[in-house]
Amino acid sequence: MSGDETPLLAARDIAKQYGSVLALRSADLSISAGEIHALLGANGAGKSTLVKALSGVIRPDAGTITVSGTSVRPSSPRQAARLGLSPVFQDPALVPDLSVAHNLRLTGTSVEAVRANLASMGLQLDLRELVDDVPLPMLRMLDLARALAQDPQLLILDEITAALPSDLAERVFTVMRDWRERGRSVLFITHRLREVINTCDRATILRDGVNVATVVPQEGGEAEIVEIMLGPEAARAEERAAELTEQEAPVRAPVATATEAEVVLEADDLHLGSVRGISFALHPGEILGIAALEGQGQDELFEALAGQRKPERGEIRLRGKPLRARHPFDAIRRGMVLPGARCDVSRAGTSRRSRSPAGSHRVSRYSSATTPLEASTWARSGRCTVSFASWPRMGQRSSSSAPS
Amino acid sequence: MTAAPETVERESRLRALQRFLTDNPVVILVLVLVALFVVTEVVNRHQVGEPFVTWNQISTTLLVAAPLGMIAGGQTLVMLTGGVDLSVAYTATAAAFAISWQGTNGTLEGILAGLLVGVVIGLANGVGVGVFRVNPLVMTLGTSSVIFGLLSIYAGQAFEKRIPDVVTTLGRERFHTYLPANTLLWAAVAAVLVLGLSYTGYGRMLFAVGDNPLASRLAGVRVWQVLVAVYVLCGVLAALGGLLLVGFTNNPDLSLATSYLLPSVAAVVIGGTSILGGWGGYGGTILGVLILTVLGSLLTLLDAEEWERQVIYGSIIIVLTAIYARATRSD
Amino acid sequence: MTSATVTAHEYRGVPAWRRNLRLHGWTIGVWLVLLAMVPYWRSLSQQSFEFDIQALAIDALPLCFAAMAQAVVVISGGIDLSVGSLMGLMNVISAKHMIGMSFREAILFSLVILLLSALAGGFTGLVITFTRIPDIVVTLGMLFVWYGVGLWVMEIPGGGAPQQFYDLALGSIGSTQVPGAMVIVFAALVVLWLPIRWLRPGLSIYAVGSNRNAAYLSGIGVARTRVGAYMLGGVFAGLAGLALTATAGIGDPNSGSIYTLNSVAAVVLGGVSLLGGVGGLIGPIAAAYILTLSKTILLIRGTDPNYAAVYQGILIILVVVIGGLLSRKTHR
Amino acid sequence: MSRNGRGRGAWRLGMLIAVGALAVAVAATAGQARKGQGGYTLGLSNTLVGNGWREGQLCAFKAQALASGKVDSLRIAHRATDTAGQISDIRAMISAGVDAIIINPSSPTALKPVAAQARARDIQVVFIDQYVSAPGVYNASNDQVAYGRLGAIWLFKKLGGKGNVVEMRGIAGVPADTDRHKGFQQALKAYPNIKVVKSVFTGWQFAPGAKQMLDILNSGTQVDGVWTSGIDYTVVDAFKTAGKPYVPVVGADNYGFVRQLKSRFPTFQGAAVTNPSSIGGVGAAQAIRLLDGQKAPKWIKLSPDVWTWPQDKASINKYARAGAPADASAQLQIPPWTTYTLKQYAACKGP
Repeated sequence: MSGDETPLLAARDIAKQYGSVLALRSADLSISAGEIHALLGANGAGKSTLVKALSGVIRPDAGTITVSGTSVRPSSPRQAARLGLSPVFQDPALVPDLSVAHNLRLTGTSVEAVRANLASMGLQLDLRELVDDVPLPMLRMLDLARALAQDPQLLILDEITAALPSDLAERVFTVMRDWRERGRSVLFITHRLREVINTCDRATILRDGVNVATVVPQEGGEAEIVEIMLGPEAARAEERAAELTEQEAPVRAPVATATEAEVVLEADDLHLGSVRGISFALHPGEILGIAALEGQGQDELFEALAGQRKPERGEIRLRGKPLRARHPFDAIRRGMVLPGARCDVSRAGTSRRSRSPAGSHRVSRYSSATTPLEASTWARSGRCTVSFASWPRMGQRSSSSAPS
Repeated sequence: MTAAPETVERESRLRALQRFLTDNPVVILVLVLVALFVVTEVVNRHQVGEPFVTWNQISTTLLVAAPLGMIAGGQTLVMLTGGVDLSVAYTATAAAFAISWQGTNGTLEGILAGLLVGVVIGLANGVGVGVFRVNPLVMTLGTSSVIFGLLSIYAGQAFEKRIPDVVTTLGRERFHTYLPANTLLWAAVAAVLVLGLSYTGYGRMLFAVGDNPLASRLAGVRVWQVLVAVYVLCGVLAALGGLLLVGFTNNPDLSLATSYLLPSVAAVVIGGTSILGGWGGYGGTILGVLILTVLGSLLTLLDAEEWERQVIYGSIIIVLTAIYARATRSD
Repeated sequence: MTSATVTAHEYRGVPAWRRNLRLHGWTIGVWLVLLAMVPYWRSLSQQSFEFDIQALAIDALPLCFAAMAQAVVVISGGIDLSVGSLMGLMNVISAKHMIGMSFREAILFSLVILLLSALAGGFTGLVITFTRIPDIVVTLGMLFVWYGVGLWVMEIPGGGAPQQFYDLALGSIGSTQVPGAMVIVFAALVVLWLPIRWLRPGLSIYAVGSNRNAAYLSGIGVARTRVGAYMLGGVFAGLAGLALTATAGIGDPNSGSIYTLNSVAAVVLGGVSLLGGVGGLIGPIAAAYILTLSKTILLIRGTDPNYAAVYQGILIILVVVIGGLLSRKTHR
Repeated sequence: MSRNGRGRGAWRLGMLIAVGALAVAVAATAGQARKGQGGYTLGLSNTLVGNGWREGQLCAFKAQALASGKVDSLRIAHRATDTAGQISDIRAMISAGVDAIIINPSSPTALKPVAAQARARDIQVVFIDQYVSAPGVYNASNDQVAYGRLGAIWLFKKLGGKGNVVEMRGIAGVPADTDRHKGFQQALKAYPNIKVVKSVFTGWQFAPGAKQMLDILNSGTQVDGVWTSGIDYTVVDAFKTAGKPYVPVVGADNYGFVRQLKSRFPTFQGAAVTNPSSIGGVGAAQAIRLLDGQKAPKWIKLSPDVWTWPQDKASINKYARAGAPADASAQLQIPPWTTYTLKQYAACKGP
């Protein structure tokens, strides 16, 4: 694959610092023509920062980028596109208040090409639709179709499969393989190692802002990649944890059945938005996991549990008594706390700021600030004495990376 | 499996200074205020040969600044929640009229009537913004239009007025030659606001709501109640401003407080409170009020033409905010 | 077409009528309200139709342009509190210099005015994008600055323009009863707005107002677009200033002040979301006519026109409340 | 590219609506019966609200209309607006079919075309407060140049022709302010030893005016006399607040100031130059007379009086009522024109 010829894209020593946080220390990346290259790393390893540097969203503090041997400095997504680098970001780069067709015109993309690309993926979409009305998985595919229509040398896919049901994800892989067959390249960022091993030719692994290895995924296998990603100690800890759960699992199961009569939280045929008839029961001492792809109704479910939204149908029962919360306050008073993790409902767009990067930046800060402990302390005392311990002090500003 | 973010070990001196200013934005404002005093002093010595910065002048500055300080206090609270109250001027005027009308029935009646007007208008604003989610700009624009209409219709009709003596004393008397009565009230209100914002749950909730209403709501904050309360408080503070103003002029007129609307916003903005909500405080606003007041004195002494006054006024809002924003931007 | 397992995401989409209602419903509604007001107005009036329609067109002319100026900026996600004082400034500059001019010179000078106001608007936009201070603060500052410059240009109301220049706004088109003032508004809409509305520059304005981040990632020059929106807003403010010169006949440094807040009211009533990205210019035009007409109707009826302020305030609040409730319902 | 249908659709829709609006409007044009001769309808257009003077003008207008017994209804546009807005108000009054319009003009020139439109429909037009010269219209106004001159002359004489004077003007650009300043300058020419140490615009607002006076006093500038354009009683109070001895102050006939003249004599001495807001009543009376077919002077020009205590005890005692608002004009009657009672004036109710 790699050979000695000039790589299609080579990034050397890319560094980027946000305020006092060093997001990328020194990252190298080399992608040859005609390969599917994976970019791997734990959360915070710097994958997204590197992608943003390649696609011109941010300017790195240091480092060089060359495309087919020529040194380039992409300073905007638009310029990156001209260099043949087309990214598909985690958040679709589609403007919600415009129709799909207008979004295409905005980026100067050929409507026919996009329609053809969608059709080749077996998808149909009325292009007069407002982006706001189109469901998220469809928007991802549309974004992909648009990137393809620009006929890029390098297609950059940032966690595109995270929100896609498996059949759509399959189509994405087909597209990636087709693209490779045409002699073009794909840079693929994902958390799912299975996908990497099945699809990718090589993988570059980042850890703490430095690239630690470039591997051929088929040769190493998952365990090796995890070890490189996390560092040997963390990987071992992870392994131990996995073993522990496996050992304990059979012990715990009978406990749950034994106390079946005592149900703490019960959802009965909940209907709300895309939630259609969800039921479950939660017993004391139990941890219930809810697994779903992005945008499959878990947001609505959590909002209903937190008292943020009322279910259209069905009932939530807390210790047998129905929870008719009209406000999170009511839920908290009854001892149910949603620790603000899902407050960045970016598509809901309730306020201008929740749409802007600056807003989401701050949202994430607060998510960690409102711990369940604090909230429940507050709920118990029933008075407004909650201490937002890590609210920023007065006058302290967050760095805002919003384009002005 | 989170990798710990790397912190930078060494900071340049400039960055350290910036960090200091970020944590203490008030320092910049104090410097500006001192600079203004110095310039005015120099100008006055040059023009008249007399010092400007005297105890008497400082006392007068406080006396003149107090009504704006009150009105800007309410504005600060509202802006901390990410709103803006464009009805403060007419709220103050309406309160002044209420005081002078009910003042004929008695001192207490007069003052209570004035504060009640503030509460009612604030309640209307708060319900609109908090419950019906009307954009604060539009909501308060609407209420101020309503108040102004009603005042124009009814202000001309009532002829008998009496300003209670307590109000005029508060409005313009000074104790021990140098201590204006209204400044005492202002200081009390300022103490409550500054301490309340930093040390009470409600104060912190204000910041939370301004910063992220949705997250606050999920944390169990009843955002609408916070908003209603904040607009009511703003209404009451505006009414207090109206009280001081009518005490100062001894007569309510329809344009009593109109010249305080934009300065109240400007003072808060200059004081470093973000118009987007979530950070700032009343301490900065107090300095903003004083800066605007001293600037006004300077321009009067300089015999500035009206157009120069306007241009300088506008530029200072932009320049100060820009300096402030630059100094406190952490990257 | 591989239609094996696709059924789950064969997305049906929103019916076209609902989409159109959402996009154009408000605009149509505002125009219907305006239409409904006309018969009532005519039943009260003692004057001929030509006189009344002329009067309405002339009276609403400055506000129409002010509303358009505000609308462009609001759509781009900003707000311009300096619209009024900028139009006041353009009003005094034009009146000061046009008074001795021939008609031809006056028209040429109008182009200079539009250029100036575009530069002024662009300057505001540059300050906003360069300093990253919120729009409302910068335009609050510019409100004072433009007003001050206006006072410097002309301290005392005065000046004027050639009679034919007035006639542009005050007259009718040929022998028809179509008022020139109304034609000018729609001509400006057609010439200045519609050509860019559906092309990249216009779409960029919507995109930047709708979601600045998505717009940036789509490869739009966000700063450039915002400055452009303020420039276009400036052009409309310049037109509004010229409209003041033509309808009032003089330059007056204080004249613009009432238009800032009224332009915000017209924009809100005209269906432009203050969050940006939603609405157009046709709705605010209707709203400007409605606001003007409602004042006239009250006056003709003999009601204290200060009730107009009361009604206008309540109306704006109600419209926003109802609009908010409606959009919340249709949104999910 | 076939996807711009939405845009074209919207535009087509807009045109359709516009054309429809015109069509309906044309259809709705009903007959225009000129109204009968039962009684008169008077209109008042005023563009500055919020100060006691303009409110007094409105009350005098209403009271005179009521007192005349010949007026059926009023159309009052008493709102804050600009010249274009005033023209629009006047056009609305024309549409409303009024018989006469009394106008406090915001511009001496800009209202001429609309006045001509009214005259062409046989509507009487009376300009009050500020003089407008146009064919077929009538005027009733205070002589603002004389206002500035007379007050200044009193002040300069009082100072013995020598000293430092502060000039406190109104709103930059408003004709009345310009005229008064002109008068002030005329008086100044005759007194070369009078030095104007400060000239400020108060915006005709009492609180900012007082603040400016405080600043000037605190600056240590020697002030021997103050001429104000009607922002008077708060300026006098500013001396008290600043703890400085009073100097002669020229003000207007505002209740607050007139009461000070009386109650603070002799420590404080000043002069009130009359600028009666009852001019609104004069305008109404003049219009009614014209509608009755009688003759009326083309220009009722009121020369200001200068009131000082105790020389003009009679006038001052007549008007210096205790409960009246401090910023309202005290001279309520302008004989022979105004015929209302004080009670009618205070009620501020029209027919």
